[in-house]
Amino acid sequence: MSPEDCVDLYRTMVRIRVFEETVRRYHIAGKAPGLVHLCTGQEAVPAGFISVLRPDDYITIYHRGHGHCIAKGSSLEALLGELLHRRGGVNLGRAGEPHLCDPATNNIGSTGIVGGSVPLAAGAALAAQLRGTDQVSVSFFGDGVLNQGVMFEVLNMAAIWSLPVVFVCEDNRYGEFTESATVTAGERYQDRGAVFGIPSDTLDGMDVLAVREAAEQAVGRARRGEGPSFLVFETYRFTGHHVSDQQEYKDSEEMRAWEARDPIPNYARWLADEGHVDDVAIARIHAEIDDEVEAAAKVADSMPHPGPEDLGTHVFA
Amino acid sequence: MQQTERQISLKAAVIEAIAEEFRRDPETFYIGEDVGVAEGIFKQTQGLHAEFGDRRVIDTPISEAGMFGLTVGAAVAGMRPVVEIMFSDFLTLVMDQLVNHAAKIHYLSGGGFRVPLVLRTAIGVGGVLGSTHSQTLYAWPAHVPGLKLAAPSTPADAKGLMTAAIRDDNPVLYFEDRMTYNLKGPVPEGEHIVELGVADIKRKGSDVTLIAFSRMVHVALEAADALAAKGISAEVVDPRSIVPLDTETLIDSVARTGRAVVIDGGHESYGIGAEVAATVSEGAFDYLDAPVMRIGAPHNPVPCSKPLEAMMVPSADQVVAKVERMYG
Amino acid sequence: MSRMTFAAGMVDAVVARMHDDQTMTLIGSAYLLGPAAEHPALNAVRERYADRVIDEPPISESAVAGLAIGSAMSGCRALAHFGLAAFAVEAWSQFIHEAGVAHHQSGGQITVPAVFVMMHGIMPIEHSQHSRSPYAMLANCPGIQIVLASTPADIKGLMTTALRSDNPTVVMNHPLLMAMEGEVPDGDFSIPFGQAEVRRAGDDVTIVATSHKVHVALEAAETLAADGVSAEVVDPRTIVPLDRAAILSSVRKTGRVVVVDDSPRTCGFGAEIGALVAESAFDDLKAPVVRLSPPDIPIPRGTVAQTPFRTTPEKVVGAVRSVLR
Amino acid sequence: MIDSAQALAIFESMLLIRRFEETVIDLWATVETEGHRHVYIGQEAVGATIMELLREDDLILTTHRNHGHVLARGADPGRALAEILGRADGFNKGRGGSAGLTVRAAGFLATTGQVGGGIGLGIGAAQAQKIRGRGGICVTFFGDGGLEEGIGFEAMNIAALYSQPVLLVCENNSVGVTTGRAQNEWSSSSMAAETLGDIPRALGIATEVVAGESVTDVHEAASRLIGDLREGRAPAFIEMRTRRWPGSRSFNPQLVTGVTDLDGVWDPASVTGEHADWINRYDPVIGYGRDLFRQGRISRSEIVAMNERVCRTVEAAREFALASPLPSAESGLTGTFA
Repeated sequence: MSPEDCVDLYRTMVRIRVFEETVRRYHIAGKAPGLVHLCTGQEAVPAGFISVLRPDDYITIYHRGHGHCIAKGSSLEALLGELLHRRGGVNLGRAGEPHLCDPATNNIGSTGIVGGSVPLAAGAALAAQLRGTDQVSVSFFGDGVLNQGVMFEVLNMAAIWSLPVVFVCEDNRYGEFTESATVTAGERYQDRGAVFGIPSDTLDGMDVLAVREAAEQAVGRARRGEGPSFLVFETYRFTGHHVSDQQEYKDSEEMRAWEARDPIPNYARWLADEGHVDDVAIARIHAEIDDEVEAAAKVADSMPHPGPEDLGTHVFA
Repeated sequence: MQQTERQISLKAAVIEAIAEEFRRDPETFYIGEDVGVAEGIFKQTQGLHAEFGDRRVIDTPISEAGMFGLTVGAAVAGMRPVVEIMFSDFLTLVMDQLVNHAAKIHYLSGGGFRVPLVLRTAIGVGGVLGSTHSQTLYAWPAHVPGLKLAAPSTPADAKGLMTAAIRDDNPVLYFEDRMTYNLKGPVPEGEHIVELGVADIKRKGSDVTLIAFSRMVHVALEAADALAAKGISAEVVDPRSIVPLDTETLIDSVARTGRAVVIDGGHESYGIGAEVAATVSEGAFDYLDAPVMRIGAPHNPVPCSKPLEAMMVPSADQVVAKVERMYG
Repeated sequence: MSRMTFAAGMVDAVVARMHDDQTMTLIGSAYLLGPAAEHPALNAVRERYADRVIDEPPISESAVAGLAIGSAMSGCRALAHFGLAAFAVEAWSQFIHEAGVAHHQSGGQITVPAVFVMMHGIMPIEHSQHSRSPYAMLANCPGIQIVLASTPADIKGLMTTALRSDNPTVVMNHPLLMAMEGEVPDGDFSIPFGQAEVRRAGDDVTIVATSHKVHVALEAAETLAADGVSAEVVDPRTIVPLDRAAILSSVRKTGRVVVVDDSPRTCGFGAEIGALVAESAFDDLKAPVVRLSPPDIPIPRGTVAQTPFRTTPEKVVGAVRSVLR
Repeated sequence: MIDSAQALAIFESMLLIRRFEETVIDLWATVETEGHRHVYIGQEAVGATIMELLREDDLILTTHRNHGHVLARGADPGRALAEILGRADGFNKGRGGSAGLTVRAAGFLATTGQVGGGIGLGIGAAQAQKIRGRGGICVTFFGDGGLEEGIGFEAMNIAALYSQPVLLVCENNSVGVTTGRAQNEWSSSSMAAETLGDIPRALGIATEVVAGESVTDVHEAASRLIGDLREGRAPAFIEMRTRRWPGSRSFNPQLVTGVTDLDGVWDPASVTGEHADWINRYDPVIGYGRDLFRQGRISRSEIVAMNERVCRTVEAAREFALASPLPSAESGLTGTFA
């Protein structure tokens, strides 16, 4: 990776974090109603993984998916507009967070159904395989999906047909308010992919370079026609399941330990150690991104709400 | 020039439509359980694997939810799959992907993504296949905005509707009553399209309108014959597609005749028959000489028993009796 | 009588049955009240019968349904709460192919005393994948009783009946009902299935309404009364079995019908009532039956965008005026 | 070693299943009847042995291939056959048929035509057994396709989490079948897992793979795992691998191996013809008969007498079933609700 690329990775993570803080602000102000799920703390996975993808590669995401949209290149205005339910939103302000998708970036999107988007990613991979393109499809999902039957069915099919798909489980230890370990049998989550002969691994999801390296291998395998991979990234959400969640079910010791692994300052230290940035550069990056997101927010907040004429369009193509 | 009309079976007509579209459009593929080398449990994919091969006629594990969801993903990526769910009973297994994903992706993406797929499935009672392989579950998806539904009654309609369904940019559910598979009739050669949402008057009449779907069209035609013998002229209307429903043709016919019976192979309660009866009762209110009647399957599971399952299929006798009651 | 919320009325019935029926399993108890409320008696049940309570099962809806149905088939009653009806669709096969057919197909040998609870309707601000009222789909398949309660007393009485029934029962509750308060009979209290309740008597028009829409209809009736229109509000309370006689007898009196509920229009609850009335009360009908239901469009997210999907008293008044014309 | 009384009971049960299934095939060829049926030929050792190890209060879930399970559990063959033929005196009043044959009194809760559906119900039955707390268990039988449905996976996860006393018996009768390519086989069914047992093992479930033709092997593994279940070490999974019987045809089995000739037990040389290899190596009835005969636990005359007894039972069942009327058309309209 060139120094510029290394710094870009940092920018992406910071952009995601600042964006999430902005969303939180608007939510608290009542402008982004509904349940809002932030990925603060988990930025390394979308930033690191998607940095190795091409624009024509497909992704599917889940309810904690703002970061993936940003990393895949969605317009911040349109993204925020959607979360503010505006007509200028990336989905005309009707999808809101649970259905965020972006056809312009081949982001098939999020779903309100646990595990619902996983087969869609495999389907896009099948399309790539049938067409003979070397596109890759990546499905991002949370640990709660591990217990959905459809996940299991799709892993089997991806293995049988050697589909160019990467399954990325973002294990943030909690499915909503329930500790995942209490509802997920077996010793290691990765075994659920390994039983089908799918190369499977568990990695540090707080280390953006480790994520990127694993992504390069898995995406490379898929692009070369060598079939699917199943990766579990251990990560942690610093926020609640949604913004209003008080997180009483979490242990404060545990929270402190994970906060010490915050991917952003740790990566900043690494960049400094490598000589790619100094304190001034870091400060400048933060200031630029603050301005960028603030400008996007102004545009988004000025967009009109959809009206009755927007209700019945696009039921059918 | 003398033209002999070619007669082929409904099953052959559906396969012909698929094969013709597959030749025309390389972005199409067929996916389902036992549809490849085995050519389907009813031989309803005969010849497709031989012509189009493993890559375009794909056998899946017995994993309906995953397999269907995967097909939705391929459609979102722009392909035009035909996905087979062996029996409409198994729609229960794909409900999430169908209702929460396939039906909504176009709308919720703000029109950016389309889901051009055909879900082909078998309905109907017969052959003693029991309660979980005999249902006619088309009222379920009809309830979900974003899905289109077709149900052919004749070989020609079967070909035309399938062609239209494959070319449609929306998820279209295509229901075939497996007891009509061997029904023969004239079918145009080459491109033949029956637009979704256009009903067909299968028999002209003036005294009563019989609105029937799929195989029930033939029950209605049989009843119309019997009624003719009694001096009652019955018009038989086949909506051909359930969504969109050609309400104009239905209401127009009932406004002319003043009487209507809806015949539906699914369960009567909360079914398609209820929808049509309510629509017609509202739309032709001022013209009705008698209440709109419904005939559907009774409210019990389909028994795995030859004599008992016969009770689950509306008969021409029942239709005649209902019509006679209107005059009684 | 005690004053309590709808949610508490339901939990009252569940708690009583958990004490009385030592073989009953309660699955998904965490969803019974919603996140905000507390119910000491429910907490006591959770602690005392820890072996029979699964607070939060894995996100595996079809297997959770199987768990409840299999237990019920074995003679141990089970109640499973799925959270939202939108999630329960993943268990549809288990509902209709196992629970719904078992008694009939086994020739009466097997019963399925299982209750499936879920929320239906537009979740506050939530979107289409979380906001569904799919009860008419289940009603189209034989073998499953369906409860749509509208008051705290009714949910207690109907839940008690469901938990004594030998048949599988789906109970769908609307989120806006959960905090609604009302008088609830103390002690053992049950309401038989298939008995509609006339919530308000009237002569000019029959409004058939279910669940939360009963209250919307009552509000509309109030407005109409001020204008001299006397509306009768009929609440079926269970749609399978359906009290056809009560609906028809009201229609015979008024000659006009508006159906108000949350299921989508096409093949919905309104279609069944419309067809029933059109066929069996034909001679008494003075105007076409009007169905007031959300449009056949996926429900978008956001309060503003959802406006057209919410059935308000004003819309009911408008529909009544259209049948009076 | 299995004690002699139990061994003979298992053998007689296997022979009963075999003669019964031969009769089913014959009836389809000779009497007007409709619908499909799946027979248990080649898998008798599994059902007969496991049922012998169960208690009266144990519960069972099974599939379309259920005849052997029902008979081995002691259900009346006459009423079972009547049900298979759709007659009024069948266990389910003729409504269930071959694929839906369910006998509650014998512990069967459901015989489901939904692939994998029984695995979901089985964890519920196990939950009921836990509540009752009397050491009862649930046995869920399913085919090798059963694991392809997601519900099987969801249910195994729950069973593992809550240590539910369920024995998952996967009857893999596809050994030796090249799925999708062999004649008369469906082309779909496929799993990427190297052995099916890898899947439950990934969930921490105790797993065994057993040669399903061998009563001894089935008995050894099943009795150990059932003992574990009753003591709370649960759940458990067994893959019973059996070699596909050559007469197996989807929906329409054919007696290509002929009516089983017990001479093969004491006179292996009498087994000839196209399918001699299957009979000699994989036919569980002949195989176990040979074991018992060699061990001196049963004599030739005792086998002949047992066979006559079994044939009389099946003949009586056949007469009973054929004498039973078809149900009246209206009878199917009742009983949707209890």
